[in-house]
Amino acid sequence: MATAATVPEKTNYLNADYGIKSWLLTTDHKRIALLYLASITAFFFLGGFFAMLIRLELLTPAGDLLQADTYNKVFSMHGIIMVFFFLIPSVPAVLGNFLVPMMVGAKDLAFPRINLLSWYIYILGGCITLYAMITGGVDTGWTFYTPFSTTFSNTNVVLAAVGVFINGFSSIFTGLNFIVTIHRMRAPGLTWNRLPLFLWSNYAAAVIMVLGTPVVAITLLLVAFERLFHFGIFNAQLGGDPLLFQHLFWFYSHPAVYIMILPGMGVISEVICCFSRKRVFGYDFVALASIGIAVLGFLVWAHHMFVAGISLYAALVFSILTMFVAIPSAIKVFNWTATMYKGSIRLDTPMLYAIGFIGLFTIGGLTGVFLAALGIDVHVTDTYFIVAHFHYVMVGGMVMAYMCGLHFWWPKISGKMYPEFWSKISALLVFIGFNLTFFPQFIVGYLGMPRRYHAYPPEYQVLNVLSTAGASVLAVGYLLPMIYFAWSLKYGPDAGNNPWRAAGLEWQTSSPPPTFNFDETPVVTTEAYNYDEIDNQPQEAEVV
Amino acid sequence: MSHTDPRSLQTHDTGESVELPHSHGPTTKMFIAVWIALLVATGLTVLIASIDLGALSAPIALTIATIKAVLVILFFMEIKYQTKMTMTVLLSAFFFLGLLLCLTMADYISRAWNATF
Amino acid sequence: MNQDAHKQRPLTIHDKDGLRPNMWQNLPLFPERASTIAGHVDALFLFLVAITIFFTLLVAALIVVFAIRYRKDRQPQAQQIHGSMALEITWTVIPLAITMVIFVWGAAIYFMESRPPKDAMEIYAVGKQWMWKFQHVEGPREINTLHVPIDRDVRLIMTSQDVIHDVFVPAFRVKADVLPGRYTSIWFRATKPGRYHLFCAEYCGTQHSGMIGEVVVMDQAEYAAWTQSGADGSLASTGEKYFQHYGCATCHRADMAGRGPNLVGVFGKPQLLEDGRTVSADETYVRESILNPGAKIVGGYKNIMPTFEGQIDEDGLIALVQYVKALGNGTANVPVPVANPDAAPYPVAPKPEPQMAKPDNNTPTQQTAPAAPTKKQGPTAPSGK
Amino acid sequence: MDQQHETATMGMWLFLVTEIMFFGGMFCAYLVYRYNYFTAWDVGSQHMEIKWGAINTVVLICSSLTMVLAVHAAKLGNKKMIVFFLFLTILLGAAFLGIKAVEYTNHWNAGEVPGLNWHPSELGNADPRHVAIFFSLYFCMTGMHALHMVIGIGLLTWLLIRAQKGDFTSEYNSPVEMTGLYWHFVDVVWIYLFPLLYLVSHHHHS
Repeated sequence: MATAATVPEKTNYLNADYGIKSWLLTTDHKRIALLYLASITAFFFLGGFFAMLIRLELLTPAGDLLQADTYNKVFSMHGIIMVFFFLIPSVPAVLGNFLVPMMVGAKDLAFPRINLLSWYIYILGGCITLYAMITGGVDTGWTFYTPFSTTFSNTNVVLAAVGVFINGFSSIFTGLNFIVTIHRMRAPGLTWNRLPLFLWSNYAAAVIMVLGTPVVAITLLLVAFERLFHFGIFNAQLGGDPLLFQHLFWFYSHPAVYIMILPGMGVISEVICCFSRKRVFGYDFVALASIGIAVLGFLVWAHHMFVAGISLYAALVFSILTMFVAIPSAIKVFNWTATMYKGSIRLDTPMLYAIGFIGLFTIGGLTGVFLAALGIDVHVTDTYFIVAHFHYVMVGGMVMAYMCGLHFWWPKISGKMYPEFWSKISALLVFIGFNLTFFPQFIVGYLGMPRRYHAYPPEYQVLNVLSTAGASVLAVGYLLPMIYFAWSLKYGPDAGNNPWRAAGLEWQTSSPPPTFNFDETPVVTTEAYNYDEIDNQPQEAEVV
Repeated sequence: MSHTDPRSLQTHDTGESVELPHSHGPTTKMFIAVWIALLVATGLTVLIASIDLGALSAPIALTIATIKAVLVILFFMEIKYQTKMTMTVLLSAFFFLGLLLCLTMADYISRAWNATF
Repeated sequence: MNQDAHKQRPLTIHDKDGLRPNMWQNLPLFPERASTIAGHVDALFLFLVAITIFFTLLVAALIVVFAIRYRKDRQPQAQQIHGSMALEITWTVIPLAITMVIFVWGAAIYFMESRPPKDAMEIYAVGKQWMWKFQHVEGPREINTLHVPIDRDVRLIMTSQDVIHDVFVPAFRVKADVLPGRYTSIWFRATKPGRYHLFCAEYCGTQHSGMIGEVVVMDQAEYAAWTQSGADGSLASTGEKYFQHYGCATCHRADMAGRGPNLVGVFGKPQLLEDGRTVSADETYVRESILNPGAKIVGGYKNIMPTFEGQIDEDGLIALVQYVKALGNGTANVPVPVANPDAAPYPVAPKPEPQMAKPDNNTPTQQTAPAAPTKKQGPTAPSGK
Repeated sequence: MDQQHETATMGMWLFLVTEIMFFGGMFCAYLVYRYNYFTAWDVGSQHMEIKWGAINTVVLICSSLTMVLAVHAAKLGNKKMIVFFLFLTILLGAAFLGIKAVEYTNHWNAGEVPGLNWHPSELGNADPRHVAIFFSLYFCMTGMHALHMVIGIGLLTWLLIRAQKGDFTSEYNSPVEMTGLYWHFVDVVWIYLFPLLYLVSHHHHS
């Protein structure tokens, strides 16, 4: 497909080998990233299908499309699939897997075989969860709260919990691989303070994966044991404390939010710098903010439990700690904004997504402060206000960042360009559709509509209809990239090695990269985002 | 460092690559000594358990357990002979485990205080 | 009017006229404010909304301005800036200061919400899949509807028979989880007569969204009349019957001669335990002492009381708790021991008795509850009638 | 050799970090309930047979010694000694599991298995439900530990086969060393489980 006939077609990771086996047994981090991309996309659209069912059901207040039980299963499966099988692995397992070794200038991750194993574990966990879904579903919500999950639910709780438990190891292995790779395999000259911010944020997320995931793993296992053997660990009827489950669950599941958002923040840092042609404003602060978020993230979990019956004093402690975690996020937002100041800004698709991210994340983050404020949390927790807030952070933040990253690195991944016009349309649709979907939920939440309601009082209907309308726009916005990415694989123009003239080691190799990434080990001599130097060089990169 | 394999290239300026102190590595004699110490500690803790020490019995048992764990980690797991990084990794685990225990207990201990104040 | 299941849900305060609800009929954008706490919550909420709008607009405006002003056409070459310590400190310290203000403000409201005034009237609530049972101290019981007087502090003492539920009254801005195995509470002071939504806000299974009801705020005189008519004896008197029935009076005698502590004047006072600890004799303590007598033994007594775990349901426990409470403030009859305590050395677990009369529908206001469950689990006390 | 080795070591230690947190969840539950239901914990631990616990502790400590000697032998490339010490370690590991099985059987016969066979005797002042939590946690914690032992024995067997084939030399012995780290970790977990489950307030008995 090489357009320049003078350049012989280079062997790259995509054409180095053919056949199913060459993919299923690969240890190449780039191929594993693509395996993840395919499976995660499948889960994303499955979770999205459930989301559409939820929105359709809520078009009318009466609860007439699905039965109550079915609806409960639908939102539970939506949550379980989106959280554990899409959001948590998305940026790390796809973009991180593809980019971390290249960004550090290595041939592969530290443990390539464990990397492949992590994908198989992900698939195994996914299959078990899908099996649980097909054979009756699960209706506990993604939070598996006891004693409902241990004693009262009549659905496949054990299977679903085991699926999530197994999937956890995939996350652990990815995190472990990233930490070791970033510590030990950096190219000569790539010191910590020259590290691209994408690596910093993935490193921070990896720390959370390694430290947090095992706790939720054992917690879900205890739930499964309790259900199977009628042990009394979390069941109040047997003298247990349901709040202990919540403590253990949120010890992981709150930091898990940062597993989702931190790598996304890394993507945004890369893209903002590239399309502003500038060094990042306040590198040290942005990098340390990632670590700060990761550590502080472990100190705030009980803000999910302010009305759950924890002590007054514990609530105070967790409230103030939660306030602190707002600070590093604020630092990031301000530094990104400042990076654009006096830049030379181009609004290509990745930049549109990045800007969208900053806006939506700002709203998502600030509404998080509402929930940290004890007096307000009492009113809005467990309502649609919460639903709106975390969708602003996860969909408005994380998914925007994921789309941003896909558009930014697609030329590197595939070697092809996607149609700019359609990608801009899709970015716009996602932004508009997202706000239309989730902004009304803030209002309906403050009005008092509880989450996980199959039927609701009629005066909430208008806002719910708006939300459903937005969701359909959002769906189109997410389907479009599927089409044009697939199209670009065959018909897209060759992207060249560095279409954005971006900094970073990953852009110094060919597109798609060769199997071992670099023909010779790169040596780093400057700090990250040296756009002044790049822009002052002759533009050889434009030649394909 | 004469490696040509870029995968094993280590940055020089990170200060993480510490020369292994091969000169005074662990010896069989030391392993036996640690083993004896562990057995003695086990005997001790069983012995102490039969004495009524009231509130002190749990802390003492846990202190002995910690001494045993440290012995195993330092000598059998050879963390004494590893890079500082390994120690940092291990200590971070205990730090975050401590956070889990302390912050969870903060809730349980202070529940009784709700009524007061 | 159509009597479909979903239409039976309580009407909102807006559709008293009984019209079929229309999607466009009312589009509230801000919830009714009907308690003393609501104003405080709304004030902080609006302050936070203002902050959110300010910072979102600030960031958005900066991005738009930069994107236009420094677009590639106008600014072909970026001007490199590494950072600014002054700016970093500014946008660290200012958000920190703002969040600390929010923390203190929010905590102050939370303290207000968590601490019921001392003389608040008490109503018991029991959640079960999927209904709310309310028990007024004066006697009336109701399902999915809660009548409360206006301008009085009301404290709900709540527990669950099965999973975690959550009482949520948006118009009052109060919410608390209702847990199995212990009591939690919320309090409010209604300021506006009317009918308000009562939601279960913690996901509790199939009919979670059907576990809703309404709070009816009445004039105080009206409320007093309501509690009198149709009531069959106070909760404490029901509790007294339980007390006699289960043979509690055998040991818990008022004359200090029983095997168990005298319960007169105990409630609300600190109790010195056998192991030296002191606990406050609150609802949770009384409940625990019935179900798990060995947990906290009062100093000077032996652990001889059998457990009543699995024998008394939450409604019965509430009645007993209220009776002990009434013994505490001297508003109940002191327990009368059986004639010959030695003849009944230990209270024995009673056999199930005929059903206690269900809360009937001849209370002054209309019941909006779904059909009450027909089968009552477990042994029950003799009918109060 | 050292670069690769250090990378593997770091990876293994990170994995052990996840293991610490994994068991940490159960230790957290233990702590909370011990605080809440002190009497039940007292009573529960008196139903443990300190004899078996102590013997198992000794067995595990011995297996740690043989493991470390196997690693040592691997570093020296002494095939015969590797095989010998690995074999000994497996044997000790199996002995541990055997004793654990005896204990489990005793608990079963005494009706001390919550949910499945629960009619314990001599609970004193304690609420039987709370003692049931103690036993639930006991079985979860020791069960998870035993599962780790089983996995460890599996790994050791695999090492044994490879050692027999002469796979390990003074240059290449990372698998032995990494499995050793894992084995010692499992030992450390037991070192804590023993006092927490068996020894707490055992003085009442003696």
